[in-house]
Amino acid sequence: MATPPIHPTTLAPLTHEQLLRAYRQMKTIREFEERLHVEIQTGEIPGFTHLYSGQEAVAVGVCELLSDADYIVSTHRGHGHCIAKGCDVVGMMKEIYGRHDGLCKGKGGSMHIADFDKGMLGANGIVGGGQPLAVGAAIACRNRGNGTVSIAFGGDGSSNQGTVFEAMNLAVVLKVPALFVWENNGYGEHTGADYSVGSRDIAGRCRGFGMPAEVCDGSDFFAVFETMGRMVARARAGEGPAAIEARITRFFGHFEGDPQLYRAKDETKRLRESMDCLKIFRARVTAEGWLEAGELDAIDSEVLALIDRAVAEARASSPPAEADLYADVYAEY
Amino acid sequence: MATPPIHPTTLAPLTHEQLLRAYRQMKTIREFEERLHVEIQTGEIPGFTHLYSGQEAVAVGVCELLSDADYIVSTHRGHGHCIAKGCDVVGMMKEIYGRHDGLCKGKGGSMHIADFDKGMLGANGIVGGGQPLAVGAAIACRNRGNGTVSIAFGGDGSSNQGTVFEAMNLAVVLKVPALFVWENNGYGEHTGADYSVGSRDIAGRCRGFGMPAEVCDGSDFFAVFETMGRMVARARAGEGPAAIEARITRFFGHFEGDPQLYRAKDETKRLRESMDCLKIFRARVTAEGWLEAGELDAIDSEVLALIDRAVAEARASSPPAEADLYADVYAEY
Amino acid sequence: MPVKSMRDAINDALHLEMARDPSIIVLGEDVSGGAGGTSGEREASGGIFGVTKGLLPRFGDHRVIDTPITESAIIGAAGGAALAGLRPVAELMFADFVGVSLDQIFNQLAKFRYMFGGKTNCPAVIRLAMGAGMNMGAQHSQTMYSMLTSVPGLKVVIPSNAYDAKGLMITALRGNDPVLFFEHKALYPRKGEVPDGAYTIPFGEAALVREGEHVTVVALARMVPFAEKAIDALAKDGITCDLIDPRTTSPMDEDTILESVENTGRLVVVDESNPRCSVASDIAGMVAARGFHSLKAPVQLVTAPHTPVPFARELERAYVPSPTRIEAAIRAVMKD
Amino acid sequence: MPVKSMRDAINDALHLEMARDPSIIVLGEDVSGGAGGTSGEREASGGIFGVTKGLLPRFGDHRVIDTPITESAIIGAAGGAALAGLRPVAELMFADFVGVSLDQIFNQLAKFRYMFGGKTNCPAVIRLAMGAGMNMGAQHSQTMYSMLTSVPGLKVVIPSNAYDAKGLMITALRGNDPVLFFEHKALYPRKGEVPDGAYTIPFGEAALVREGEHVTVVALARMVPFAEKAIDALAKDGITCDLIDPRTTSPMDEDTILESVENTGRLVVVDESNPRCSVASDIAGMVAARGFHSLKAPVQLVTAPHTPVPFARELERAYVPSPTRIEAAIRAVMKD
Ligand SMILES: Cc1ncc(C[n+]2csc(CCOP(=O)(O)OP(=O)(O)O)c2C)c(N)n1
Ligand SMILES: Cc1ncc(C[n+]2csc(CCOP(=O)(O)OP(=O)(O)O)c2C)c(N)n1
Ligand SMILES: [Mg+2]
Ligand SMILES: [Mg+2]
Repeated sequence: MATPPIHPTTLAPLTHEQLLRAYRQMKTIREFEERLHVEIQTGEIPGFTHLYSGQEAVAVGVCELLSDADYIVSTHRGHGHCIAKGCDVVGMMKEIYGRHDGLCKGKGGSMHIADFDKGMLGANGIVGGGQPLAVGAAIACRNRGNGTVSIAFGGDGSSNQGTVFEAMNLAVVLKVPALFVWENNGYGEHTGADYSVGSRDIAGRCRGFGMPAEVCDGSDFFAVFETMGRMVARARAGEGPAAIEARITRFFGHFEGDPQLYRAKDETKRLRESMDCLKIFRARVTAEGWLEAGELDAIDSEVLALIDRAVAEARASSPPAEADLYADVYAEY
Repeated sequence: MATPPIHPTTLAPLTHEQLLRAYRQMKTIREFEERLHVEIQTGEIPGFTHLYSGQEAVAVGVCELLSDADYIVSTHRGHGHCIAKGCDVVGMMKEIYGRHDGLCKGKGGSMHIADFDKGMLGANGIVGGGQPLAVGAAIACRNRGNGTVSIAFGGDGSSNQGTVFEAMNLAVVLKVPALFVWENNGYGEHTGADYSVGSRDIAGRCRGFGMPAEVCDGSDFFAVFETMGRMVARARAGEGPAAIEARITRFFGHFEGDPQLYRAKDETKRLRESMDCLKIFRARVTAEGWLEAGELDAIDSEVLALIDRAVAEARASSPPAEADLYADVYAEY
Repeated sequence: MPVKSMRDAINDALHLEMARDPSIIVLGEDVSGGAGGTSGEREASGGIFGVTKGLLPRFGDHRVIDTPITESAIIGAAGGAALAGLRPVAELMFADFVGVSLDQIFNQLAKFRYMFGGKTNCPAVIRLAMGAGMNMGAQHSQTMYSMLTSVPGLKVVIPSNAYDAKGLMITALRGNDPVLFFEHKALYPRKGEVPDGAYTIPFGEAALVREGEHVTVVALARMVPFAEKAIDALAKDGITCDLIDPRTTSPMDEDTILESVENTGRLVVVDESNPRCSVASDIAGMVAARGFHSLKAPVQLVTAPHTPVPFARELERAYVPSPTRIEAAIRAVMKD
Repeated sequence: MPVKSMRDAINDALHLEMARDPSIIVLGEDVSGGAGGTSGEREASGGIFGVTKGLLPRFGDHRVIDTPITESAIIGAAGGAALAGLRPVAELMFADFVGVSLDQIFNQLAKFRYMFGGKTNCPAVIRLAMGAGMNMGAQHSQTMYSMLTSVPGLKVVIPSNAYDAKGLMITALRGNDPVLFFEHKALYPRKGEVPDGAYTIPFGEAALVREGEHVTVVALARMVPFAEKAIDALAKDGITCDLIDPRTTSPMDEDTILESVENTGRLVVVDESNPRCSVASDIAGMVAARGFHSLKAPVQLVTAPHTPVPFARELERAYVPSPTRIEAAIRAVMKD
């Protein structure tokens, strides 16, 4: 608080506190996912799960620009977005375990986490399902006239879905503050983005829809924060939708259990060395003297303790009651 | 036949016979539609009808480049495409009247005319319904390796539909000979294209999908023929999809009965003067000395006689038998 | 009481509620009409069926939103706006267009509340113009409500007259669940007595349109006036019927149907839909399960055939269940 | 006879027929997998469920076509290819994704033949993996076949075992109509005897899986083995059942059901779908109309509840009709 703002980006001053929080958020996502990867082996976690490891700087770089009054809409790979937007980590873990006290009472699971108090309008099991929703939330933002924005996260694969194109066009037509964040991790399931995106240029295709779009390095928190910051600022000022394409990678398979035959044998190993946003962030902030290694180490331990607690509480919790099957289909019926 | 080819375009030599046919086709479409506009007042024609008057040079400019082995897929405003692709005019008129001997036995109507022998895969009542179909037909073309192509006609309004964007992307990904013809007549129903197309640039948006796209004057047969000719040639050579945006106008309302309040009072009157493809064609071919006015006049009379006959036969024909209601739901059931 | 068409009755409901509740927005293709283009009128249509007429001039273009042709985005935007606290009314124009937006309807809006553990409502109303009778062909004449009735999380409203349409629309606009509001195109111009002020009609309460002794007839939308015709024709032969209009198929007022069948022992269901997995078979199945002991005769189902809607006038006329066919079914069920 | 999983049986059918008929193509997301990307294997998956394994290496990428995530275009391309003379097999992956492609399915492919006056066929097969049981949540666990059964022009196939799946798939591939082929995810690994060569099973012919005296049980897909369990458990109490697996719901073999009900007088329908406008209510309604005089007791419907599919294991287990619930329904129908 008392520390003067540091200016790592051309755009927005980041306070010492913000830097610490950004790191904490990224680290929390990473440990949440790495731990899930282990816990899933136990067979205790139902369903199928898509992990966000490797992409943390995107979720956090974007969400550090937002307040609870701003909206995000997420995807099947949503844990990172949820954490970055402020969802309770223990509640999320319980949800993923299918517990009665999970964020969605165990009825949603990994692919359907939402937290409306945090402006987190929901992960989505349908590829391209979220983008139109984000435009609707952006209409609400515009109509309120309070400078809030609505963000749609999406993958390279989803960027080919018709619903997504419609959402982009509608956002431009209505000039609402909807922002499209493309996390290009190179694959949609097993198919390369260089195959599925005909133009091989997601940002360029967005520009074709009449909105500004920029590419950035998704493993660099500062690059995401700065690029997205420009787009958010325009949108808050009423200048309409925009997009960023963050080039990034995922450290795990498409879903847990994916043998990843479509990848070179050592690909993820190499990428964990060269594209780890945590390492990149730590190197930058310590080299610049913005943060001390000890501060980061302390966060590391706190995060590990938090994840331990989340898993322990989730495992100890109980499933929903059978009667809950019938609850909450309607507000009233 | 014996006349040497005339070279009105930089691309393809047009024979005397071709010029005559192009005029005949455009004139046939025009008279078909103008006559429908009159006949619809009698109340004898069921349903609702979208007329193509004013856009003839697009359908004919495109279809003169095609053979029966090439495919087209059409829209709700399909009469022009049908005639240009060689559908029987009397059969069409009977279909529009809902007669048993109509092209589709009276079961399709104005919005659902198809003729598979002519490579006409169907008009479509769903905006954006046709473009994915055209990509499928283009897969068949590619797999046959015989240089055939598949064309999707669509309006400015339809160019905003998700199915259409998906079709364009898929065509690029598969590099199949699918060609997208955008007839930008300024309106989708009552909404201006300058409103509904966020980028205000349909061709540019196509380029964003990774295909070449050019704009041309849709009221000039030669401009359409030449622009589309380049695109068709590439596609036949295996170079993949492309698009043209033909700037054009419709002389009537969206459907018959549309009061057109969204248009300036004298708009269509002015456009009939400045953008009439028949006048423009006649002026050019007579000025250049390619055709004589008398040849064109003769076609005019023949066409009028044909349309007279089509209406007379349609009026005289009988409806389908009631048992026909149950026929042709399945090939076998 | 003022006499209004069903079109105007729904328009009334929208005007009244939009004035009352600033969170209501309307969006869809040409809901006002005339956006962009050259130099015509800004409100050129007020909806292709005229149902949203006058809303744009009164409430402005932040609340009355013309869209491109983009049904998935229209419904999706309605869903997102609902999650963000608005009350959107999305016009899908023809019910036949659900296909280009179904995911948003059934996987998104319908499921939000449940998937998210009851932590949100999704108060969106989707308006759909349905039904055959205007020779609009296979892709502009379907009913579609059977498909949507099957989806948990959706409410499905199918008014048969102007009075009900207004009251049901106001209920929809004040409720907290996604509602699919089906408007039969042939009923738009049909007039009835409709008060000027606001009133609500609860969902899940059927209307008893006729009372009788011998047969229970259940009918929806345009089939209600058709059934009335048939029933009136039978009166001269001393055959009297209960005519039940469920008005909403989700929730469905099963009890009113079961009570009537208890009295009559005979059931005819009239449904303009195709027969398979239809509301007609749904009601028949429900009675076979819950009202079997009341039944004295086989249930008679009067539906469209298992064919697309044909274009030609004569074929479409044969396609749509007619008063004559309804009358025949009632006579048949009396014979068993 | 060789023993194969249902997954392999369907794979068999595709291999055999693609070798026989060069007009068959396969398209969908990751039907081979591995297109583009860095440096992994070109056939990385053979379909997310492994059903299209081995087709790419054998038939090449003009016939085995990986697509982007673009379901409307996948189904549309299948339709267009069919009109242009090919026989496409489109994989939609999860049946729950019909929402993003429904227009192409029900307004296009289903209606071509009819709208165009019988002048074309549309021989396209759409494969959909359906069903609950893996805790995949509300958007990856639905059955969806009730909606599609309602659509004239579509054939709907729902195999319950490996042998039927192969024979029905070959029939689909040799037919001339659009077919929706529903594969229950929980049945993929289930094994049964399956000959290596080609054979066909006609559509519209139910299988009589068990023969008995007291009750007619109709069940589909995974509900067939569940019903077998229930029926076997009842045998010790001397209760025996006909177990009918319709195998296709469009066409539906009504006669086999009606004949059985004539003998037993009692009907239980088991359907994993939500109850409203379901295949369960469709069959119940059909029997209430055509087999009423055979019925001695109310029809019992065993379905999922009118709720989305919940995530938590315990809730999903309560959601899916179980052998225990089926047994209870059979006992209940015997009491009436
Ligand atoms: C409509 C739809 N189609 C297909 C799928 C199956 N699916 C789930 S995730 C996925 C890949 C998404 O790729 P991308 O958008 O790049 O996101 P990533 O998984 O890389 O985060 C696919 C095909 C789906 N869930 N929904
Ligand atoms: C999916 C769908 N949405 C809406 C409609 C209603 N509709 C029919 S034509 C049309 C306008 C189409 O505009 P455009 O593509 O420009 O073609 P034009 O009518 O100008 O030829 C609309 C909205 C439809 N038929 N299908
Ligand atoms: Mg990806
Ligand atoms: Mg237009």
